Amino acid sequence: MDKKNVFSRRAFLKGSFTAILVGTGTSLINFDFPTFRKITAAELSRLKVVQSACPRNCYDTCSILSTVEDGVLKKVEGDPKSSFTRGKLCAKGLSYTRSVYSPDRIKYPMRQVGRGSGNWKRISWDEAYTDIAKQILKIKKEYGTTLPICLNKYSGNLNILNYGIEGMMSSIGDTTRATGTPCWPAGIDAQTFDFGTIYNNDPEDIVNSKYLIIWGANPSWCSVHSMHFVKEAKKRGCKLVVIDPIVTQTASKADLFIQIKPSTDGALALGMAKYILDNNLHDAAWLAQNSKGAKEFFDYVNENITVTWAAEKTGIPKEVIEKLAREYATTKPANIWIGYGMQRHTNGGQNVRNIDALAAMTGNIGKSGGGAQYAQLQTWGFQYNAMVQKPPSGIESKGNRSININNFGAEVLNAAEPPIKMLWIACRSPLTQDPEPDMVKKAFEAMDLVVTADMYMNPTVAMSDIVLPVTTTFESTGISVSYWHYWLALNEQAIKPMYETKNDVTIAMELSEKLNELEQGSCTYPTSGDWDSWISKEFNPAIYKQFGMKDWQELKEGPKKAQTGLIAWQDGKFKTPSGKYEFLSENAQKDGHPVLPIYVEEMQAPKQYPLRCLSPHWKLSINSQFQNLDWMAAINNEPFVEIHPKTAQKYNINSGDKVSIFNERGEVNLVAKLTETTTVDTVVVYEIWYKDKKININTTLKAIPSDMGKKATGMPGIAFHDNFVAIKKV
Amino acid sequence: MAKKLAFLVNCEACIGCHACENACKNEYQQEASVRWRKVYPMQEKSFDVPVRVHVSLACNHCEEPACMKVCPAKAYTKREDGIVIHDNEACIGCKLCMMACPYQVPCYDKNLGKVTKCDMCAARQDDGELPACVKGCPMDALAVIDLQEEKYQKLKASLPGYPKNEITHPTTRFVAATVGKQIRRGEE
Amino acid sequence: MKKDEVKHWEEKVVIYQWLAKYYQGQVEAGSMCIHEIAKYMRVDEPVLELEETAEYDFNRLFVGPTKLLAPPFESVYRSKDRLVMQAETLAVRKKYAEAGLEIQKKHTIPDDHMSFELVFLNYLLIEYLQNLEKTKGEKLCYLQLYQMFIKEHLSVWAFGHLQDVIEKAQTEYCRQVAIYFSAFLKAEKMASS
Amino acid sequence: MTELPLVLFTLLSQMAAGAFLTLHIMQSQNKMDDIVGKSIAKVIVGILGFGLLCSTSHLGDPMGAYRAISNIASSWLSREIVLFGGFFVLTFGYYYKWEDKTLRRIIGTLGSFLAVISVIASGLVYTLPARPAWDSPFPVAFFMISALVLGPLLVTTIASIKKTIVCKKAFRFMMMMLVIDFLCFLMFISMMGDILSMNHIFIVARVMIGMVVPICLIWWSLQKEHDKNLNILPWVFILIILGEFMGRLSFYQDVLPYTMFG
Repeated sequence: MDKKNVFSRRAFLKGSFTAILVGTGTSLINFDFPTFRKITAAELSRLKVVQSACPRNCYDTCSILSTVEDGVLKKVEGDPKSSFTRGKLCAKGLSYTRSVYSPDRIKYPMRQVGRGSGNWKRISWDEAYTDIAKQILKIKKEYGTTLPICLNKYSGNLNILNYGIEGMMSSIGDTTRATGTPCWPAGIDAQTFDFGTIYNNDPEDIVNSKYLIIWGANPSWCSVHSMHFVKEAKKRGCKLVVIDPIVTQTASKADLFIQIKPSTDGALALGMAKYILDNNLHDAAWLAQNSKGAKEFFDYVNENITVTWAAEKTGIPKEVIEKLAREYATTKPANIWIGYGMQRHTNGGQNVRNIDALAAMTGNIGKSGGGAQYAQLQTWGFQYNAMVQKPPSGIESKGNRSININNFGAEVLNAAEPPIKMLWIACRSPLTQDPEPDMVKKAFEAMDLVVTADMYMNPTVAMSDIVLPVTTTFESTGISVSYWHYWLALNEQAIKPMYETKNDVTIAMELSEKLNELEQGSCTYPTSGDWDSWISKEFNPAIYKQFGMKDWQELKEGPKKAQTGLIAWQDGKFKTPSGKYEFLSENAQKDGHPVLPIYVEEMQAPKQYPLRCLSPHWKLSINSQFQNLDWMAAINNEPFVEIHPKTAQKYNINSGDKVSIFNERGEVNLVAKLTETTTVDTVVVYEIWYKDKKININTTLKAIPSDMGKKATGMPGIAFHDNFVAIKKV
Repeated sequence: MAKKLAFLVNCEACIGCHACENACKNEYQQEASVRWRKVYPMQEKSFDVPVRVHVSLACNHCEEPACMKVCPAKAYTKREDGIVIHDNEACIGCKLCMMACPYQVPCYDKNLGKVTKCDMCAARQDDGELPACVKGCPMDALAVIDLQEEKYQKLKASLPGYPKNEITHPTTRFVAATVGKQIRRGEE
Repeated sequence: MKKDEVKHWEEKVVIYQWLAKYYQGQVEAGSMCIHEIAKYMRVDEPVLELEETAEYDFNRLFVGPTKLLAPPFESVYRSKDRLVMQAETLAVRKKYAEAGLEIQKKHTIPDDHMSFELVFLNYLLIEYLQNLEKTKGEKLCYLQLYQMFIKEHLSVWAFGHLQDVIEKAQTEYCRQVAIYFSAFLKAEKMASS
Repeated sequence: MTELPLVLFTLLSQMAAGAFLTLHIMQSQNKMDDIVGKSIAKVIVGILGFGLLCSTSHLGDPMGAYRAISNIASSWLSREIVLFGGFFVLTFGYYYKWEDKTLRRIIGTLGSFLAVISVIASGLVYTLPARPAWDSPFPVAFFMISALVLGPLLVTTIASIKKTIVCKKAFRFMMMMLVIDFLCFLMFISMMGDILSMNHIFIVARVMIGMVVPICLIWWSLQKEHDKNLNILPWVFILIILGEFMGRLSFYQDVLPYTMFG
């Protein structure tokens, strides 16, 4: 344990943070508000280290040790007890002290008089709850249902208890939900058709790979801790191949980098498959035992695919494809890490199926050091007690109404019988993250009431009526698991909530209390419960067995790792209808997709907007979070676009010039950065929300759906990277 | 024999993630503008293929520190183990050391009215702990080495774009980044 | 101490109380601040009506939810991006502790919020006035704490803060409160050094 | 403009040093009337005092200014402060003991020697290897030239205000110094051009205002009888001061450090 830890965590009293001894009752000041009280010197300074966990939407979901001195968060460090976190945090995690104590934090519930006017009035929590409850009941009376209330929540905070927000909505009756996910749906559907569900090996197993292809992923920026295991694998003789449209930071670490034409990844996989078939390098034994439709797939490949075609489609020389295919098929175990950026295209899902097929035909499934890694939800088997709530008695629930989170503006405006009249936004910022933000703004303007729970003022809060101040990770309690590694961590409350901030479960409980006060029985959400009870209700015997523990309190000593199922599909029992790996998937066909992993043409650039604009994640922020912190702004606070020198020359742009990126949807002005890491037909604008600048690359983005996503996540994804623009000097 | 401590920056392992910068700030909670450690991107033209390579640099704890030489208030001292320490009490905030340092290491903290800089976490090292940046690097790309040892003599003392060593003889040593094979598109 | 001198100190106590109420969020207390300060400093009082937008202006300056134009925290006053709960906050907390006090909402509202500093000064003056007959030592320690707190804390950052208010306030109401508070504080600082 | 205090300190200290030197030389060749001489000495003390004050306002911790002399062993800034401190005492002595002729001569020679060394020390402070454009004799050269331009300028201007005749020699000397200044500046720009972030308009303005126009004015007035010299003197004074100020500003602002991996 870190030498600095003066108090062991045992000193942390059971249950919530007990109030410090209150001094003599009489008010010291002879006018009406008591502000000070007597204290003893001993109470002044105490140091403790608390178990925290980073709840962000990130592969690494780190276990954190927070050092708190006299109730002030002094610093954060990675928890060495987790073999994935290894005592390290990324630059974002290390800046948490700047977020907890930022002067920009929203401190009190406030109501905006005139949505978007900028005139805010401070209100008490009780007034906020009353306004919201009255609006809910008014809608219920007017429409006879609570469907006009729409919740838009996603991944700003993936702490299991935060599903209490969905629970709050369920407990008032049927509501409309912004369903689906902008992030990774097409890939999930693809792997659901192929394997039955998404299931990746324990990333710490990467060290056992002898051949690793990182395909359209940039872990150096988005999964920093995984790169340690990639480095370890290279040290043990693994060859690292990176396939990506641009030379990313991860591509710069590759033994072999292959720059592929965006959205043609499936063609490369099929070209490799053809070569492997021609040279009989596939694993016939494994296929016979574990797959379905291999023959049909091989027939398709033999009849329709040639390596020359693949070379032409992808822009990769023929001999390079052949060498890649031979090395991949003959080096065992060979591992493919499929990234999320790669599936954000109109043929994204199908491309993932093509790559899955490549991994299957070479028998690299169910093996340590092998696999087709995408994501996993194995460690998410909680009770979701905070989320699953009964509707009020006397209302027979016909189920929630779903609208597409990825086309939110249009679908809110078009919703009918009943129309949508009220929005609740939590863990999300649609006005910075959604495509067609002007449509989303119109939707906001059409509402009777918009409530946003957030920590900072951003364009979404600016268009809300009521903003509710929420706590940071260190002011609330929760449980965090990852969709990549297999660790489970408890997040203890490190400090008291600042100002009048509350966390989402407390908001749910107190709103329920107000609703029942105004109309008895109108909300079934529990109105009380301390953190220990909330947490313990999330656990079940299966989780205890998976993590080899008897009681969740053991997590107070440190995070725990799953002990079973660390190698995906090792038992060969696939969750497909046939129980086998399905090249041929009737489910895919049922959803209107090709039954086989055939190639689906990629989207071509329109004539007047010839340049493809990629908008990948930035290394110092996660969507709209972190860039607003002072330490991050000190490193970079100038929006820029990466352009190839040849392209820049064509528009006589020099490095540092102000340029405009535009198409029929919108325009963005940025600084030009000339670099050969991109290609002549592609520009790169990293997706960042700068708090003081009116820059949003998504204004140029149409809500074009990706091909898959409906089956597993309820709605198709967005083809973020099929965005075509033109460029001119400003 | 006293050690001769120096930073070893392994650009082969480094992924330019800035965790070292914020690990340092997380330890000492400096102002945003006071950046004791900075991660610099290297020029693409320093390599024969376009790659993203970074160099994380704090104070180089030079053999002949220019800051110590020019400081009128004698605020700088070089410890026996080679660490160049800046004494906040003595400093008068004249900022001459900022002009004299070839690597732009000393930072001016306008709230303190003084210059501050990296002291290789002297206090932490005296307690037997690693400097915050070294401990914080997710790729273990930073280390503190003793230049006296034989095996460190052959290490590179400079990189393309790193200001020339002759001025102050910095002690920072480097492992240069190697670059893999690239099949790039549309170069014809 | 003569009768009118005691009255002089008492007027100060009232001024601190109204200023504290104003910074606690009661925007309408601002007019009383101006009234009391004008009376105390024998200057004429501006005719000011409490505009409807004064509350929005007040929130834009001191409360949020947008980035505060004049953050009312000592540890933030130097530049708007600086954090709360920094060294200054803990120094102020120690000063309160020297008088055996601690704010009720410890760890939720930073100790160096303007309203707490004003209440603390008010408390010190009240204790000083209540112990006038007491022995010299006991009485003086409160006065000393008061003067030191004005010199080492409030006047170090309040002028910068009030300058921001004067420049950035959109309503005459908030600007005038800042102007009068600044004048009063200048006088207090002179008296204390 | 963050370097304003330093610009003022260096210009004023060099003007004082140059003026002291000029005054001492003219006085020892008894070309200087005693009353006028004394008032010039007083002005020198005033200028140098104000200059030293400006240098402290540049510090982050002005109260700690006394510590600036702790590193004489290796820091040219410490040596500069000590030398200028000593020079300041001598200028005060020179003014205070003005009537005592022998003492005035001793302090004068000692002071002149100290003035020259102080200005050189000032120049050496900025001769830093980390700033390639400064890592050359130019800082010392510029500082010496400034002293030899501003010094005589100050002396002749005060002398002309006291209505004594302006000796043509001083005018010719100043013109010569301005020409040298121009050549030196030209050499600096041609040699160091690519490691300076120059604002070309500003540079051209500086050369015109501070050098070309004054040189023409002086040259034109030298052709005429000497009474014309008097009325062009204020113009020459203002132009040269402005030119030197602009020159020193660009000296501080245009220098570039080694770019890190640039």
